[in-house]
Amino acid sequence: MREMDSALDLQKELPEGRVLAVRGLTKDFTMHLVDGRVAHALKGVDLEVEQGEHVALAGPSGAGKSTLLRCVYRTYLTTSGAIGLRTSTGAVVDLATMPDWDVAMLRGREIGYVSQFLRAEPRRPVIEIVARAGIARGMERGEALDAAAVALRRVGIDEALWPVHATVLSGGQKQRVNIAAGTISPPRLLLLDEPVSALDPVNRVSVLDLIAGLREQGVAVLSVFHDLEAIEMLATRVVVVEGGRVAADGDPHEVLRANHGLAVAR
Amino acid sequence: MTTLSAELTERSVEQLAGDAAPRDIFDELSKRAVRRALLTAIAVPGYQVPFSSREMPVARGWGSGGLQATLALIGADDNVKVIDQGEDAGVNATNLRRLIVGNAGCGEETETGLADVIQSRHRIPEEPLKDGQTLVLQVPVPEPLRGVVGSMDEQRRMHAEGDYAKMWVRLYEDIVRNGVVSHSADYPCLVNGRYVIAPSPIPRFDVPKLNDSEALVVLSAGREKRIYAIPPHTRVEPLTFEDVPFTVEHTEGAACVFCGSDDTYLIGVPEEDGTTRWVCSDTDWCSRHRPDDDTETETEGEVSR
Amino acid sequence: MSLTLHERAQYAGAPLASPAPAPAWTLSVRGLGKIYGDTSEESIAGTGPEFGTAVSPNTGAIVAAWGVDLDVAPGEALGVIGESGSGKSTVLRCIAGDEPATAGEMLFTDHGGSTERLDQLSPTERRRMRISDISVVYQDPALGLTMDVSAGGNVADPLTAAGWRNFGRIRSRATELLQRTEVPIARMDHPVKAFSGGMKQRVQIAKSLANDPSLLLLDEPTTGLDASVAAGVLDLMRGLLEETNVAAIVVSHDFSVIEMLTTRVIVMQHGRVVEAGLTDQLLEDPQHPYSQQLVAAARG
Amino acid sequence: MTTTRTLTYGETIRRIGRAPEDSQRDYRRLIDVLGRPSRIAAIDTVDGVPPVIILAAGLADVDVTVAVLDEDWERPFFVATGATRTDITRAQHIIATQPLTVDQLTSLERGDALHPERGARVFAAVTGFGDAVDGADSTTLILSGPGNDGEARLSVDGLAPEFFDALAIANADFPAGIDLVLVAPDGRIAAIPRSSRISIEKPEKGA
Amino acid sequence: MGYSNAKGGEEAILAAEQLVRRGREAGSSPRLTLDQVTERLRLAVDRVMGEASLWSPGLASRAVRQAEGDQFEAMQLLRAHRSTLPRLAYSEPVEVAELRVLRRVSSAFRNPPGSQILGRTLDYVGRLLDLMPEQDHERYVAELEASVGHSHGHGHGHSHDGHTHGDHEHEHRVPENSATRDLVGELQAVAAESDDDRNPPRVMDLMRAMDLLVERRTGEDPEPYDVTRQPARPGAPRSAVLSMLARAETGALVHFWYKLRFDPRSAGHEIPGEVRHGWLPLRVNHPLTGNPVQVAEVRVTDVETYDDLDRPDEDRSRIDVGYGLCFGHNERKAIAMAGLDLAVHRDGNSSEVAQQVLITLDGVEANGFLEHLKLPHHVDFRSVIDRKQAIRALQTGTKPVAATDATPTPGNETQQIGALV
Repeated sequence: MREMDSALDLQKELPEGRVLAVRGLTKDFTMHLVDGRVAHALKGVDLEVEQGEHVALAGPSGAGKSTLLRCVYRTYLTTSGAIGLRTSTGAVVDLATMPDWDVAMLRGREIGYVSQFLRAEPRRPVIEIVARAGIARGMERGEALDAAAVALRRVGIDEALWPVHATVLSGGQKQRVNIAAGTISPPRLLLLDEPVSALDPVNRVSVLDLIAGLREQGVAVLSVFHDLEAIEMLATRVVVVEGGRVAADGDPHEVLRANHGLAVAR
Repeated sequence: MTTLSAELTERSVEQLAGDAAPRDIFDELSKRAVRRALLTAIAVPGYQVPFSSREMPVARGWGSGGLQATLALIGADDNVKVIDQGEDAGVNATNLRRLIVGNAGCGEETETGLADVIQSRHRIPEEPLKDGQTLVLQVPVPEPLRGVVGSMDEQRRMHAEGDYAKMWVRLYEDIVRNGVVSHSADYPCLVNGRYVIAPSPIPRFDVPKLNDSEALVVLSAGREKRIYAIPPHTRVEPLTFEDVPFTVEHTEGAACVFCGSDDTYLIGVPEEDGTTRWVCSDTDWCSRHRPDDDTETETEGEVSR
Repeated sequence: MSLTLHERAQYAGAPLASPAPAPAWTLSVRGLGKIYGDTSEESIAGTGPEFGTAVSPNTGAIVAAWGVDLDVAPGEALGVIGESGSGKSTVLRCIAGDEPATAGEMLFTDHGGSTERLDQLSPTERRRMRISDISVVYQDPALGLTMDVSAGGNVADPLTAAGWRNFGRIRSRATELLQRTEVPIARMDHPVKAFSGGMKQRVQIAKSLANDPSLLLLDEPTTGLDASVAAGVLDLMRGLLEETNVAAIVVSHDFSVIEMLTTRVIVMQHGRVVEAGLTDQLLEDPQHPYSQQLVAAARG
Repeated sequence: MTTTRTLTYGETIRRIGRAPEDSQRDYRRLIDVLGRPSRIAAIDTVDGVPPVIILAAGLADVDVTVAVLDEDWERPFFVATGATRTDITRAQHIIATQPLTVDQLTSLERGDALHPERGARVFAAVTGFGDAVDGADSTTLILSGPGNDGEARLSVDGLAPEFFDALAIANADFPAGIDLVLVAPDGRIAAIPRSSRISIEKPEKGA
Repeated sequence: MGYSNAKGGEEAILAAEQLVRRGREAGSSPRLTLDQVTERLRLAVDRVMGEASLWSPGLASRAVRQAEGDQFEAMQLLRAHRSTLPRLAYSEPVEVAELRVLRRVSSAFRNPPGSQILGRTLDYVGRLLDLMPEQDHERYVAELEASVGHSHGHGHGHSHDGHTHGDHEHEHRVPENSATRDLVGELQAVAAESDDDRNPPRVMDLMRAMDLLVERRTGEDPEPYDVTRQPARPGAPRSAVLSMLARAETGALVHFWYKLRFDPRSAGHEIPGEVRHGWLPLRVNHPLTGNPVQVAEVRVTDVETYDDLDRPDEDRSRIDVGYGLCFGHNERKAIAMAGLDLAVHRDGNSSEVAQQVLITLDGVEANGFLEHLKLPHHVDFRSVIDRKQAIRALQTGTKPVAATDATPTPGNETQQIGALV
């Protein structure tokens, strides 16, 4: 088990303007219920995201893209390495080793996470789900409800659906509700895991515009898209992940061309 | 703990316990046991002090506790007044009085103001008591929590911790169900802001007389072997919610047929024709507040001494 | 089994170096233990997850819980999950004061900021805490309510214990709380023994909130209720936890309850804490074999 | 403040033991002052025997445990009353012809919330009740609680203020506590039940 | 000869019986005459009649004497004797309002209609042991006679039912204390005039007039449940409860009533409206004419008691009534009966209280079962030992002893328990 990076180095890794600095991130899964075998999902990843930058992770499915996002969001425990975050207060923290309670508080305030894997809360009206995200950001209840209305309109969720329980919505609608919740107010760091995969073309375009707009507001975005077109449209950098490692990191056009072999699931 | 009693061979019991008075029904040392218990009762107002209650020539439940307290207090130069349901001439009061006078050789009195020790069952005299007087109330059930919780250990814990929430819940339920607190006599009271007591089955009418009283009030339960007290000038409040005033027994328009009083505790005497004749329960007070020209009953003036 | 970088104190129940600095915990528990029978050191050995039993081979004593650490902050709900016999309810009863702990320190800070060592309080003081500082909602309503007393009367109990002496105000506070927990006001004066299981839990919840406690302990609040009733009670509970700043500990064997109400959770097996983590992390990335077993059973 | 004993042993014994009518009269005065803290009454004295012994003797018998803190009067007291002797920390009645020290006071049995009746009863001899001309050895107590309409004052000579501070502490967690009976040489008595709240009136001139 | 040996047993029993018979006659004092039992131990006689549920002072006094004062034995003797008597007829229902009162007091009202009639009672007599030397007895009786002055005639003096002139009380006027004279009103300490019809109005009528009572009358008049013909079981009607209470053992009734006072549900206590002791006429239909003819008078005690209904499920504006009636002068039994009649009514006639009242309070049954423990149980005990040894064998890991070859108990022939000769 590598000596844990002291917070001090992270300080160096996270100069002003840089929001996220992943250093030597590895993630293993030990499946006791099978026979205790170990799957090495990430084998040492280094990655940064600056303020206002949109880094898109590309690569074949199963390469560890979603795993990386979940380690950043701390849904997965990091096996080794550090996930440095410079918060809006300028403090530098390591999301990998931070105590649970602090992570819970920080997530609410600073990190947006939109993923199709998120299970919608049972028996919760749409407006309530989005407003909860606002409250977690620190808004008062009234303010949060207003912000939720704005966010929902922005992703084209009709007012008639607001009191409806999210669980009964279609995949696309749920995804848009998640996006509304994740972006109710510009988070410090936005994690997007296939945010538009289930959307029809019209909604897809409006969501992509929304994401693009966030970047201009200084939000650091780390995303996973299978949709190359979206990557080209949004990403300021593309990181190709293969076999749990970073295979390429650079300008979207160059990287995509060089890795045209990327299978793109339409 | 060695005892020197071994040196007492030559001293007869009499010197120790005083000469057995010919009519003695309660030995001197038992009086001292009651006195010691009463000292604690006065020092811890409202706490039921356990004491070595002994059987008396009256049955348990008929005033054996009150008798022991009175006999422990009364002296030959005292006057005793004994009433039952407010009456000196009640058969039970008469029996107790002659036992006390017989034993203590004290004077007997029916006028409340002239009595040093007043033993009573279920009533507090109408005449306000004075400094130096002692009221002894006979108590059938000393434990106010008996109807609230069954376990005696839990009752003791509630008293020890001053945790009377369950009692208040009963009052709440009572009001909710009946619109009024339906607890009649023996209304639970808070003494000195600390202990809830059963004031003995006096009517609610008498409960306010216990508050800030000039006299010492001694409550003695012979059968259940508990004695407790309310020292003079001690706060005694009936348990009621702030916004549910404590009401006393009152019948509109009822007045005593003998003395005309309408602000003393009256009892209804049913007539054959279905009407009710109201009379004072405190017979002595009543006899002293009659209009002089009351012709209906010839007042024989001097009351028997 | 290779331990991740996070072989930190939270894993395998080793005590944290010091209470996490960040928040002023409502409750901080260190080394909580409860042994039924011979409470000497000898009883500990041979018990715990590694030995698959809580019964001490040496002394036959039952080490229901040992070395349990947990913290819960105001406004947060901490989950405690494990199968029956794991010691989760024992931990809750020791915190509630229903049972004296054999070992451990319990530091309690109410929302006024005053701090007490619960494990050093006398039974009398412990009972006084239960009036307006720590409330419990029991799985069996009979433990939390007086069955012959009305719903309103049961809510009035902690109010009168806290010194409320105005009937009107008590009644309106009881009405407000019962309305908040969706108990039909028309029935507030009926004895609770006539209420359904779900309704009894709602009365219990109303009673538990009567004096704005700093810590709310929920012992399997919806176990034994049929699904739709349980759902209603859970929604109510979720709403209340979000509205108030109360710290809560939710004991359950049911992951859906834990997932819905809590942000963090500890997993207990044979009296020990085998894992602690964020609720979503435990569901998505359980570390300890037993945790994986529980998640697999719950999630399939 | 022990009187030099000029009485024969037998005579002393006879004088200590109170006749029923005497102990009854003493008792009525005792509960008068116990029921009204700060009130002063008087019991009939007996030549040659300190009144504190007389008052306590009237309440003593084999069923009460007593500690007499006075070598001279200890044996006669027990012979006269048949009371059960025990040490100060377990006695129900303590008879002190000399001022009790604070340590002695704090060592007394105070009972507890479940058994207040186990709290000790102290019969303490004092030199007087605020009679000293210059008030030198006098402590004025402010008493409130049951028996008093508001506050009442009681001046006690012969017991140090620290004693009363200790008493206030001993009686702080009412209903546990100690009841104090004060007896002056001329037979005057006063009492401070544990239900009374005690504070000491600071003398105006200096410490 | 064994406790259970056929032949030997008979000899032992006969020997024991001889001891009992000779014991009864031993001693220097003269034989107790039946009149002495009825006159000097009249309350013992009354109590046995009540508990044997057979009105016959003569037979009851025989039972008390034969039982040497043992209450349970006397009750057993009278009950067994009762079984030898054929039941010839059923009396007409007795109207308790016709009770000719010897004594009648009310706790609920100071001046009940018809006034308090104190009559003969120990209630206010100093309960002190009378240490008067025997030789002063003559003089004491003479003084008693003198103080009576005129003595009332009293009609029902026929001796067979044990009443002699001693039953009346001398005039005891209330003290001339004017303050109380007019207010106590008509307190009559005098016994009811035996011949004029002492029949004061019922307090029940007064209570009905005040419309405070729970209405328990159902309009029908069902045949009373006869507990001697049909054993009473929980759920039985009130008449079964009342008759079981009437036959119950006084001590059991008192203790069961007292026990209920400590249960929060019944902590409060009822207030007797009327306690009466007096004579009730007994009528049967004449076999020829068919109209009722009075054949006897029975002395009874009856009590009507009122309770303030204070339970959540009860109508708090109403008062409930309990009733108890038993043979002879036994006020504590009648008061307890009335209280338990109420308790059964309030808890329901198949409640736990009802079961205990119906099943556990009969003296003959309870004592019989208790004393049956003296019967030989060695067969069952042997079996108990056998199981203990089997379990012990398992605990100590010794070879499990097969049931059949269990080692017999030490000294396996039954112990010799000869009658105490």
